Amino acid sequence: MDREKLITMLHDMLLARAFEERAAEEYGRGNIAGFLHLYPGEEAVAVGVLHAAEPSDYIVSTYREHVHALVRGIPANSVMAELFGKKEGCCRGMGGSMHLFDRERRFMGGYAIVGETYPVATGIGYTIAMRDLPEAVICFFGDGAVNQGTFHESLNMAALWDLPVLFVCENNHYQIGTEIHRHSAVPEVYKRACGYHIPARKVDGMDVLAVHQATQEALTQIRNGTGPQFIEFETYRFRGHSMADPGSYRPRVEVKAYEKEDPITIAIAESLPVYPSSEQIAAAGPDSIDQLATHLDQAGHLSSETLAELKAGVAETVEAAVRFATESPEPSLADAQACLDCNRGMEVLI
Amino acid sequence: MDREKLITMLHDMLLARAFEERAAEEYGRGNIAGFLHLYPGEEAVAVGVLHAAEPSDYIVSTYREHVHALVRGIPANSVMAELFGKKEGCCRGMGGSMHLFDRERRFMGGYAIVGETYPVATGIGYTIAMRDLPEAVICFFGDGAVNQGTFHESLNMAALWDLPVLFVCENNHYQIGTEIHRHSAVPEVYKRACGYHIPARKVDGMDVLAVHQATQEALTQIRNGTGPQFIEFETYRFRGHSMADPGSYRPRVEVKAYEKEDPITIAIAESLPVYPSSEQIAAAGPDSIDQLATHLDQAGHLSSETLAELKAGVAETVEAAVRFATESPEPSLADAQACLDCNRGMEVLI
Amino acid sequence: MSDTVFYWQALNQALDMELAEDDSVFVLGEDVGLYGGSYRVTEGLYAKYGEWRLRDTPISEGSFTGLGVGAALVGMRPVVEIMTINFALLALDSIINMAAKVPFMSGGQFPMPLVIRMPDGVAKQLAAQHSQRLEQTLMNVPGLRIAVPATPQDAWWQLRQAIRSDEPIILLEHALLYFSKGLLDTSREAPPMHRARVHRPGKDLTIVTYSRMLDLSLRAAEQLAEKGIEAEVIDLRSLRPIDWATCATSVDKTHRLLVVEEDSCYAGTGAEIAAGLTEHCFFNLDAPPVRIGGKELPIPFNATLEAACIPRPSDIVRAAEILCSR
Amino acid sequence: MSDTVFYWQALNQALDMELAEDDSVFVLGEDVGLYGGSYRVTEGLYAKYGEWRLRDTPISEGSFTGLGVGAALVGMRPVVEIMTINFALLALDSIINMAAKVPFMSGGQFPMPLVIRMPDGVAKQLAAQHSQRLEQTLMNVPGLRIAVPATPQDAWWQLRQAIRSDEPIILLEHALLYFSKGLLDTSREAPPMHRARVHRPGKDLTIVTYSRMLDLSLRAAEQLAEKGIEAEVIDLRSLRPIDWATCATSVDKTHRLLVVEEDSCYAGTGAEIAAGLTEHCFFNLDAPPVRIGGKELPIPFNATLEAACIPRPSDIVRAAEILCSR
Ligand SMILES: Cc1ncc(C[n+]2csc(CCOP(=O)(O)OP(=O)(O)O)c2C)c(N)n1
Ligand SMILES: Cc1ncc(C[n+]2csc(CCOP(=O)(O)OP(=O)(O)O)c2C)c(N)n1
Ligand SMILES: [Mg+2]
Ligand SMILES: [Mg+2]
Repeated sequence: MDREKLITMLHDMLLARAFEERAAEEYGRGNIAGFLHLYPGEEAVAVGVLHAAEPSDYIVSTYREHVHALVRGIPANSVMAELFGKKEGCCRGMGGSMHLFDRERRFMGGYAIVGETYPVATGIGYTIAMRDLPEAVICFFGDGAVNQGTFHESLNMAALWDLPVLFVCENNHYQIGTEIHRHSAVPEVYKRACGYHIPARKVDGMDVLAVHQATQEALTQIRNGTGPQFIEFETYRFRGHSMADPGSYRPRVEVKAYEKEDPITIAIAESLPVYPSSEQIAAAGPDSIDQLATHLDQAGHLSSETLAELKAGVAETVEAAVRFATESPEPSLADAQACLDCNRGMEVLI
Repeated sequence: MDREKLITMLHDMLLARAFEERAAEEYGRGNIAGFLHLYPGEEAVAVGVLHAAEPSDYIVSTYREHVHALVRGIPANSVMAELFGKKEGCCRGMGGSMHLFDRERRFMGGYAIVGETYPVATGIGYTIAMRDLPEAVICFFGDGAVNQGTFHESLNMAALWDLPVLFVCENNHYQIGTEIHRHSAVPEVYKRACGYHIPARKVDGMDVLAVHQATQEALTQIRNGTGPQFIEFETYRFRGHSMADPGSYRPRVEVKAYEKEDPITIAIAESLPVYPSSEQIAAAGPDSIDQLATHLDQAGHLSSETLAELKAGVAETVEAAVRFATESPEPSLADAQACLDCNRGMEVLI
Repeated sequence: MSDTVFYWQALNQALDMELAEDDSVFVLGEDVGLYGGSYRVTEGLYAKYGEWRLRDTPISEGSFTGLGVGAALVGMRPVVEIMTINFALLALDSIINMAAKVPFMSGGQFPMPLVIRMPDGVAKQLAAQHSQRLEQTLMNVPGLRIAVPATPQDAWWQLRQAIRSDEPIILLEHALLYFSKGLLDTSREAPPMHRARVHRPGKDLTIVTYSRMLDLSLRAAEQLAEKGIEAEVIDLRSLRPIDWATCATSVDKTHRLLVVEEDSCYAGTGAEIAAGLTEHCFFNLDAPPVRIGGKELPIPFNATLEAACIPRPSDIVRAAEILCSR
Repeated sequence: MSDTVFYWQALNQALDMELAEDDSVFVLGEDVGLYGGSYRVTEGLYAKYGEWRLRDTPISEGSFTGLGVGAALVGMRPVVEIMTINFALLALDSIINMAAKVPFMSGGQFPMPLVIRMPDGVAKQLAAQHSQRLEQTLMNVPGLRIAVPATPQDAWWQLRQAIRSDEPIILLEHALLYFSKGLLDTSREAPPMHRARVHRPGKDLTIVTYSRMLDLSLRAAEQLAEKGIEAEVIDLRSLRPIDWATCATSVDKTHRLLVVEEDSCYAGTGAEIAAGLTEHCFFNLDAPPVRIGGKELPIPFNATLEAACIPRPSDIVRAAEILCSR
């Protein structure tokens, strides 16, 4: 991978982290309300996956999608304004944090009912296959979402009709407060694709390069017309499930371990065929941003000045986004009505 | 297996066939209306499975459940009367063909919305496990039902909590007019249990002895407390999906092949690891009743007189059932109200 | 131009025309392809348009309806057939929380040219689980439109309008209407999809109804005419929105309202019709609006009880007579 | 005996008592166990009763609700918590086509001692997909009971009654009520579960409401009193059945009816209330019943718009003034 792309990926990870931490602050200040699900810890997945996608591909995401939106290119201004519920938000303040959409960038929405992303992605995939186009759909979901019936129904259809869908599981080990061993009979998520003959693998979701490469490989397969692919990325969220969640169900040692950088032990954990034990977790778990920065540094790609510049740059972007969101006007009831009526074209229908 | 049990099983298969054929006639006469899903061709499954169950086990079935009900011991009279919608039917004429229930025999109902049997069975299994009882639940469903989301959700829970549920797929290759290769990405149904680590196997559903043995083995495992089991029985329905279905989507040769007795070729087909090809189907396919009769005959268990007696006996049973159903009174609106109000115990609730 | 056809044939022709005219139209559902649809609505279309445009699905109502939502997002015009409305209970998240809300939540970026067709109502001894209506469930959802064609002509018009519209539209086709016959004139111009139709003029009371209950109401009106009571019979044709103007004009004239619905009255469709028209016409009403509907019971399997659980023409006649005597 | 507690605490105590008294009671749902429930309703119970009686489930609403049905069939008394009513869209087959119908379809062989609890309503900026109500959907189903406690006392009473009943009962707990406070007197005897309660007597108009709208209606009534209008405020407490007698007695006295609901009016709960009371009280009404409810929009995320989309006390005051001037 060329240096520029690597730096861009690092930039996006830094932006993601800065954006989310600031969103948390703004939530504390009362500028953002409602459910706010943040992404720190999982940046390598969004960045690695989305940088492997083409602009013509489609993205379907969940309620934890700010970073997917940002990395896909929706300006921080319009994402932050949406979080503030403002008129210049990407959904004019109607959708909010859990429902970011961007038609132009083929960002097909954040869906807040767990399990909705599967059929939406499958429907887009159906269209692509029917039209015989070279595009693909990327469908995000969590480890908890895997137990929803739509997972099963949609994966069966996607496989049955060879649809170009990449199913991406962000396995952060938790369904809110319920750890994966307590919600899934088969906690190795990727193995659950076996019921549909969908090629599946598990990849270290803390290593952005591994994420990127696995995604590229899967998308290449998909564009060859061989049907859906499935990747499980093992990752971790550093914060609670949402701003309302103190996360007290997680052992302190587990959280600490994931927060600490340790590329050797992650490599060990990575090579395990099954989900790591709590001891292994405790011994492992890097912050993926530090990991990429180290990689770039060691390869001679990144000077500490560049890193400082990047950090300053994203801080400014986020600051500007908050300013923009603050200054953006509120939408009116008439705006709301116009959004609902966006699909009223036909004169015959009143 | 002792002779008596074998003869009982043959009796039940003959009764099943005679009962269903007569139901079809009564439908033609207008004495039965609504959806009527018949079982000819699949008798070996119901008989083999249910004769392996204890009276204390629970049975959960679908809309194609007359034979399950009969074999479980609900008198032909009260099943036929229910098909006629009469007051002396097992559900007082409120349920009809698709909704047979019998509390005493732990026959927990026929459910007509595809996929409902899984959670019901799982809930009963949950109770048994919680109470640490030696009982098991037998959950019936078809090959088409496997694609419903509840399959996935319920099997996950059953496996996660080691519930004593035997999942029994009656794979007759069709979801109404849609052949299994056109509805399932993995047409070997038993393989779909892999997503839950549930032990699963495929068994010849035309061979009642094989069905019986497999069920016994699975129930023994379950009673050892090792959690759910899954068996796919490959079988075939000789008639259309329901009385409204001419079944014209099936190749004539396929139907013919299944109707013809040929125990050697079935043995060949049986040993194949995957679903047989149409040629193999065309060459195979015995009628399971003839097969059992032949077995009994060859083993010296069954004289042709006994067989004739059995046939005469079931004919009489069915004739009597129709008489009973015909003469049974109609339920009244007050009866209907009483059924709805069966659960109104508490004075505080009006 | 004008022909007597079955209701299912009218739907079949409408689908055929739209499939031919616009290659973004496709149909999906259980047995809509090779089998030709359980009520023959898609007969012959699989052979003509192939499996991608007439897609047989697994039994996965939640997801294949959601698949329709996804396809509509990228500009397709999916026509989802849910085999019967009873199975739509499994697809309500896709309908209510996706199809109806995405255009709004996306800030107006994504229209939703999705049609969902399904038979509803009480047919013949299908028992409680297969005798669902759910009309009022869908009515309460902002963002949806609901059409309830009662005749082959309306079926043809409204299905075509629905497919051409960019809104999510539910078409409720009563299971017992598929094999009813009526005139189909393909040259006539369609009225607006939601316009109610006065099927029979009258001056003594207004009967507001829809779907299969139209036929029963018309039969009751004839019997009433013999008794000297002239009922005006209105077919709503659409449950969301309701054409209040047409209904209110009639009630203001007749001063009496009888609502006939098949479902149980309590919190049913008729509740909105009665409450809405009371708001519009209160001071012109001579008596409280009356609702005739199904009994407050799950539908029994037994034929006699089943019939007793939904309105019969005689029930309508009796209610109208009492209403007119007040 | 009498204590000021949060609504969630009242529910928590009720569950605790029932779990202690009857070992066939168990609770299941997402994060009801170790986590203690998203609204703290099950706090502390997991430690006390263990994982089989406080069962954390996967995200599988359709099936874990159906699991409750299966368990109830064999005599257990499951209390299913659906994290919010929005997810109940995935469980409606289990609720409507199983829980409500099995006792009937089985010819009365199988009672259904099942409780399904869930928060509903519009909370604070949860956006369209998380601001569902669905009350009218459930109201239309024969075989179900629906309780809508508005106070800690009612929450305590009605949850205990529901658990002890052999009928399938839905408890709708408004998301914004969990952290509201009120008196809980555990020694008082419970009224029948469906009995409506006159919270404030009045003579000029009757306000019929329920759940969180009770509080707003009472505030509006105080403002109206300052203007010389005495509103009688009735909390329905139960949506199926509705206690018509209590409501009709009031309307017959005041001659005016204002219905306040949170959901959009069209085909909502208020439609039945208005239509039903018009049937009961038509000749005593001086003006058409008025419904105040949510706007005909999915709920917008923006806080100001969200507030504008559901009734505020000022909306109630204004509507009452107009109604009383007619
Ligand atoms: C159908 C449904 N049930 C429950 C919820 C509440 N809920 C929101 S997120 C969540 C956990 C999802 O876990 P996972 O899929 O692992 O994603 P993560 O939040 O960990 O990224 C739950 C239970 C929901 N939104 N939708
Ligand atoms: C949820 C749902 N969808 C559709 C139907 C209509 N339907 C009834 S039986 C059936 C086919 C079921 O096939 P399978 O599970 O293989 O069972 P079989 O009838 O072959 O025994 C269908 C689609 C239904 N009853 N429920
Ligand atoms: Mg997770
Ligand atoms: Mg089958």
